[in-house]
Amino acid sequence: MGTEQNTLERLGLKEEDAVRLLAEAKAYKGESLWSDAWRRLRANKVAYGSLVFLIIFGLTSFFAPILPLPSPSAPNLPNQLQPPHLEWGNSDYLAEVPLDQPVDAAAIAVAYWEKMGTFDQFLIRTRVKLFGRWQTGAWMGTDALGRDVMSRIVWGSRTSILVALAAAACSLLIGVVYGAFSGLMGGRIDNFMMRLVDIMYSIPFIFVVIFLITLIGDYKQELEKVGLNRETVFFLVIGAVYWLTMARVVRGQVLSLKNKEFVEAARVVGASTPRILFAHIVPNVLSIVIIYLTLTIPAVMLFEAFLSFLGLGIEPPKVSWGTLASDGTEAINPLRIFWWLVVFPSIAMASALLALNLLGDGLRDALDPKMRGKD
Amino acid sequence: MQRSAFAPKLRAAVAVGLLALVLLGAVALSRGARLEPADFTFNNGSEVQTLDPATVTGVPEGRVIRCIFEGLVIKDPKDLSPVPGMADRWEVSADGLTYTFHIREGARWTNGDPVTAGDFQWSMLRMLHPATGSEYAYQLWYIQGARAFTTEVYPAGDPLAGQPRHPEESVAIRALDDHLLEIQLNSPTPYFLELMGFYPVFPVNRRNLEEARQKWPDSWEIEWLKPENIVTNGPWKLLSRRVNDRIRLVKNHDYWDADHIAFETMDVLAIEQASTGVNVYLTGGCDYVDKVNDNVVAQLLPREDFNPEPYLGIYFYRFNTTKPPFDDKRVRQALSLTMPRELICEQVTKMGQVPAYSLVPPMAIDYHSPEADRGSQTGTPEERMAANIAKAQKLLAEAGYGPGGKEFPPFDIHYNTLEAHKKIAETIMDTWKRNLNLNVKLRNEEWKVYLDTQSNLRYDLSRSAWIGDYMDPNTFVDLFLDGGENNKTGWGNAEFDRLVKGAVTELDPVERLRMLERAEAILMDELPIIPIYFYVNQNIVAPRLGGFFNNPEDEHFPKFWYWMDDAELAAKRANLPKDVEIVDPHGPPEGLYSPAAQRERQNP
Amino acid sequence: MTDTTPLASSHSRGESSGPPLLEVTDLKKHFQVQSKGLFGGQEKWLHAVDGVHFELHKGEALGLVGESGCGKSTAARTIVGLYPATSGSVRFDGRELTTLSPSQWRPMRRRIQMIFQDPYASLDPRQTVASILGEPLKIHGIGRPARRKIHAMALLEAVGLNPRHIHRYPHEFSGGQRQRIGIARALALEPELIVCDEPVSALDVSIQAQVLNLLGELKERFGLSYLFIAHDLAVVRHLCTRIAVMYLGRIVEIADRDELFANPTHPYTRALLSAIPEPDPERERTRQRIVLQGDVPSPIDPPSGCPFHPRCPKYAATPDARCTSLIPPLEPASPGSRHEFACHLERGPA
Amino acid sequence: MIPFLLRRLLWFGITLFVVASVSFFLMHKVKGGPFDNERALDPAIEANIKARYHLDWPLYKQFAQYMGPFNLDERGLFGSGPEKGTVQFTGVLTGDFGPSFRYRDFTVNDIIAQSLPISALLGVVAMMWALALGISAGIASALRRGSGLDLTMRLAATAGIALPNFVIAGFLVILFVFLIPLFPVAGWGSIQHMMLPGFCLGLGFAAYIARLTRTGMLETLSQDHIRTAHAKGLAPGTVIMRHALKGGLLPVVSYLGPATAGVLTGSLVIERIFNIPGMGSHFVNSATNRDYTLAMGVTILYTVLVYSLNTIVDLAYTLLDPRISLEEQ
Repeated sequence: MGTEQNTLERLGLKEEDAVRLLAEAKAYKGESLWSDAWRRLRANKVAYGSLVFLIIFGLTSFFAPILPLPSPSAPNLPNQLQPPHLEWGNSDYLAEVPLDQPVDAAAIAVAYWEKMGTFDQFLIRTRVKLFGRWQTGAWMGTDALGRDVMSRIVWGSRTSILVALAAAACSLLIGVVYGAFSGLMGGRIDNFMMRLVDIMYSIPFIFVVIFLITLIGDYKQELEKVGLNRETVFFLVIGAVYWLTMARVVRGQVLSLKNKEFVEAARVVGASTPRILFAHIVPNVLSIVIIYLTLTIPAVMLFEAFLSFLGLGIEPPKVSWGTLASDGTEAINPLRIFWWLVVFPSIAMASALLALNLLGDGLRDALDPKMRGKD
Repeated sequence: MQRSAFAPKLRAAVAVGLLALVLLGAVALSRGARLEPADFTFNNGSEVQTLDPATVTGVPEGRVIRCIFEGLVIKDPKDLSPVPGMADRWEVSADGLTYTFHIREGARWTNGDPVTAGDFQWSMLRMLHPATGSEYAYQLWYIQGARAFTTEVYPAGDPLAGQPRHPEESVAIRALDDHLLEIQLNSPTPYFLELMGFYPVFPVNRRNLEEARQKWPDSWEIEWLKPENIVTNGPWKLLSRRVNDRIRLVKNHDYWDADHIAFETMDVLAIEQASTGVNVYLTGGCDYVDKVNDNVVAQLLPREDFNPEPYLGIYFYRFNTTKPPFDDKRVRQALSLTMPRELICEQVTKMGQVPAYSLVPPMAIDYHSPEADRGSQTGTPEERMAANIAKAQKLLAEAGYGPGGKEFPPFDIHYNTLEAHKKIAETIMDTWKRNLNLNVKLRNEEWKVYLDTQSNLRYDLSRSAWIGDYMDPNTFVDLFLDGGENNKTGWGNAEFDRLVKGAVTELDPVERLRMLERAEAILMDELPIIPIYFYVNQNIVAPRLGGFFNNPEDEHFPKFWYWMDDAELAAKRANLPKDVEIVDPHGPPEGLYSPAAQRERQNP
Repeated sequence: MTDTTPLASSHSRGESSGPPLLEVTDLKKHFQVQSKGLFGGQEKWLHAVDGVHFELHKGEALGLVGESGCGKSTAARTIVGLYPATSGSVRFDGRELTTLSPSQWRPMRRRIQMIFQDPYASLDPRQTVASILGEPLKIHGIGRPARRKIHAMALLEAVGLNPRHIHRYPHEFSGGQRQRIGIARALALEPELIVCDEPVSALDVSIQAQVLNLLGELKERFGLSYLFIAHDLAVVRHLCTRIAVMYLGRIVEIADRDELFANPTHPYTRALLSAIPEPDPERERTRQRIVLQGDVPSPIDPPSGCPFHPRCPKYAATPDARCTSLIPPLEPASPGSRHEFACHLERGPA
Repeated sequence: MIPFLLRRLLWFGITLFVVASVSFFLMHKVKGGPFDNERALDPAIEANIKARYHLDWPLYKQFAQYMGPFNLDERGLFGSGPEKGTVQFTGVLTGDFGPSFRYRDFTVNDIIAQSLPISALLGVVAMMWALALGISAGIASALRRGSGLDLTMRLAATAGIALPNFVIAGFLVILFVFLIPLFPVAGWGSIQHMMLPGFCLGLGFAAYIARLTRTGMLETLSQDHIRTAHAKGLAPGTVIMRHALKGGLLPVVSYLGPATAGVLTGSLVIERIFNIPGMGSHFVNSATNRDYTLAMGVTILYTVLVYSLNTIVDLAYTLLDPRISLEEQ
């Protein structure tokens, strides 16, 4: 087959022409699907705005301990059920921590009700250095135990984001691969795999959850040795429930894709099955996967709320948006509406999920070359 | 090709299918719908487990069973004293061991059979019989031979293997003739008459069950309870029933006291969600609700229809006394001292619950509960708390914990998942964390798992509650007998056991109560539990409802209920304090009285 | 570029001597359409390709013609290994292909390539032209990654497209342009044989000629051999040196192009030929169309004997017992002849 | 199609059996039993009750008794009365799910017969509503991509997904029951009773469907055969209804299978808030009550529904997308 030079000549293109043309081509269009997608995403103001919003949100949640917020978990009974009002707070939270001493882990554990990781402790110390005892007031009101709703929303986002990430990861890793493999294999294997999904669909998840949670309770020490705690397992269980639909959806797409001639064409040029899967099938199912993910994440958050409601979810002092929302529903009653207990968590949840959806739509469009020029 | 021919067919099929579904729905609608509104509707809080008196346990079941069945005695709605029911009179022997009931002449079952002493004998034996599987069978174990009959007729757990060791005659329940029932007890039991008014011992109709068994050999145990089959003897009859929806009752005009029953029809709802129940009440959908959601308490308290009052129930925490640190009495005392009872009652539960320092709630009898150490009684709440903390720290130091001693091991507060329990646990945890620097965590579990954990002592500190069955300290104190199935703390004390068991056979009623007081004093010193508060009822009752009274067992008797007319309502309202908020009274302005009351009002 | 005939005729017969490049022997491909049911139902098989043999020599362009559903596309896909063969053999340059494992196939991919029918479906909508053309190079490790783009541009140039469009996506091209991209992809590995599966049937007539010309030109330039599938004799007439006619999974007649057009022997071939419009209006007016009766029978239950007999005008005129009982073998018209056909009646009485 | 359905039927049997046995053993392995209560039972009484319901048997034997039409109780068929008392039923294979442990006056069959039509009716209402609203919103939003209409629809859809239906239900109750008294606050029996819960139940699904339709439509609208159809000069309406919608609905269709099963079997939260005597509460309550027979009954019912609806979906798939053959299903 000769050298590359020869090949080019045989094809009728001179080396120097080629280099020049390539430069021209580059000026003319983006490089690959991905760089192109990124460029298009940035051009989509709504989607890009959503991305920025989500990043800010994520950072806020990650760096929550550094913010001058009241403790999200310790009750402050004299303050209970205050409606939102603007005050420049200077309440006595962290009062137990003498400011002239370094803030030690034990003091933090008392104030925040849980042992913090080293990093979070560092953030809290930084916070004390930055803000001293100053902290925000009840800008979003307080709950039945007098805890600050705003602080609970910010801290709750930590749990909710984790749940969302875990479920999204499970959905993606298990669901997409399983569905794609099943659809690609076809025949008996596909049939078997899909029937397995049918079975798992029908097994009552609530028993599975109760079973696992009690099992964890019984083997708490052993599990903690291998680094598993109730939260981790809880997230895994949620993920395990949510990959099934993803698998079905992806398989459906793959079935309609795999008989397309471009897949056969890839085979004819010698592409292996994994290559076909990852280079051709996956990019083509990506848009539906992204949309489905943006639908799964809110569902997962609500599922978490539901499990917490049954006593199978996270435990105090941990908070999540789901538990905040379900606490809030009890607050809607015709005699007196503690609206702030519902409205603020709902706004937080809805805005984050709206941003997620808009970003998802933007990503979908960005990944679809046909959308080029239609923005 | 084939497909294009097929698609329209499919579309047509889908359309037809949908249409069919809608029609089906319309049929379902027309079937279940359109009951005339009942004279009175109340929310029962949950679906009843069963209407078979012998196997029920719960309060909701009791409310319905009291409507359709009637026992030997019934209770006065105000003071709960026994008043004649199916028995119009009774005698108690001087030694308090033999009870003779005279069954009312003219009492009839809804199938026309007369109610006889034999019915009571048969029904009680049925309840005691191991094969019935009655959870409340032990309520009749005060009767001679009853305990052995339930537990030893056959080897336990295998009702049909082997020969009966104890024949039915060995149980001292005897129908002397159709109207005379004699019951002999093991020991004098002051509350035995009250027990006879307890709904699980109400009679069922033998012919009802036996005919069902003939007719449906497979499923008779369910069939006999169906509205179309069940035979009852109470003030109302069962008309219809839908799971999780409602039970419709109609007045039994053959009931011996039908003349005193006001409501012709009554609906029993099964709304579980407290907020929904309150909403239904507020929109006039029902006239009495037995529980409210926390968030509306502050708004409900000033209203004339919400009057929570204490009753025979206690909310407490159990210690697992089998392992450190709670095997040490001083640690338990320290935690009890610093339990923020007042804070919980005033700021968390907020319905007028009474802080509890003893196990037995205040009762309308000559019993005075010894109390656990209340700690300091002087100064502001903050000062009292500070004093108690200092004392608790001293106790902990004596037990070897705290500065200079061992580190207090981390422990969990264990509770079943419910918002109210969580709030209380969070408050307690916060107090101990801040003031005693204890490493407390919360651990909530789903109800059945929670029960299992508690029974198997796999907890450190666990939320509990107990509602008395009858007005006697015994129903509380005997929980903590060493090894008792309801002890669940691992605690045991020989002297305590001796006192409680001795009280059972003690003939002198006054001495008996003193013995129980001494037993409770031991309990309150040893503190295998921390009492937190005594319950209050949460009834919201339509202002126009007459014959409804708050009482210490929170038991209510529809038999005595009626609608007041405007005049009576106005008279009642005139006695209310000034600041009470007047609300929609429900019910008809002209009232609804029983025929007897009606006559009385016309010819005073 | 306008005159296409020299391309086809430039190959002398001499080239067809020597070992064939592709040798297909008794190739069968059956699809199961109904497995044995739960309750003992019948297994059913679709006989898409039911005993095909032919040879293809280097430099030749063999046209495989037949109505849609006759199994020609299946044959093509079986030859390139997209479907496993049910039985029979496919030998390429002396190497058996039907038994190759996927990894053994990979090196063969460089020598056999394929062009697909539908230019819309055969290009991945989410890949740029650069990735589409780069993919075969990448898989076979040809060239350094950095230079693959240049290689791809050269390929675009070779098929008559603007190399500057390398970063465009397929939907930005017209149908004919897309088919050129498909051709460029097949060329990328510089194969010896290209299987063309009706490469122009989805295109407008005006574009068809351009693409056919391109194919002819490339054949010359790179010394390619073609197995060219078409449902229409007119399309293969200009490009192919040799033509095989397929009916219901079998080849019924195979001959060099000129021979076939001059002397169609099989009644089916004649019917097909009669359907080609004549460019000369005079001859077009006198052209006799042989209209076949009925539809193509189902390949699930092919007729017994000669599969063509239910529609055969010759059989209708002179029924023969052999036609309904024996499958006619594909045999040379005369010993040593390169014209073979499968018909009892044309071969004369038994 | 017939062999496809037959094969599905065989798998159906296998699925049911696997689901039934896994669920059975799982739920018996979960801690706590149907008769555990705050008030612990006297051990002798507990033993009597367990014997009555065969809970003292080894699990495999309980399973066989539960499933089979055969009776393993050597105490004789069909326990009867105080003399011979064990609870009997003839086994799932005969269509008898046995007596409920929690609602002891009903068989599981009774309970399902009472509550399924209610949930199904509510579900049908919710689903029709969800489909009508979801698909039209999806189409509108796809056709006017980027417009104010699109953004509004997307906002509404997101709110529908993101806000828990208990929050929405709470607001609706305040609004339409207390402020503007249009509907009853809870209960079941008339058309008015269905409106609010139907709305709440349908909203989430409508939002899902709208998003899936929008995405699917955008996908197909940009495909070539749609462009061709446009180029052929077909009326835009025809193009949308005939061509784009068909392809655009594919993801919706595959979502509809499990969604319909979900909607037909009710929703715990909605049923609680509006006190509707439907199936939804049984799914969770039977588990928390350890009502083994009812839990098995609703599980099996759910399996049947999911399975048959998925089969219908797969059939619908081949009708909407001819490239997918039933063989591959």
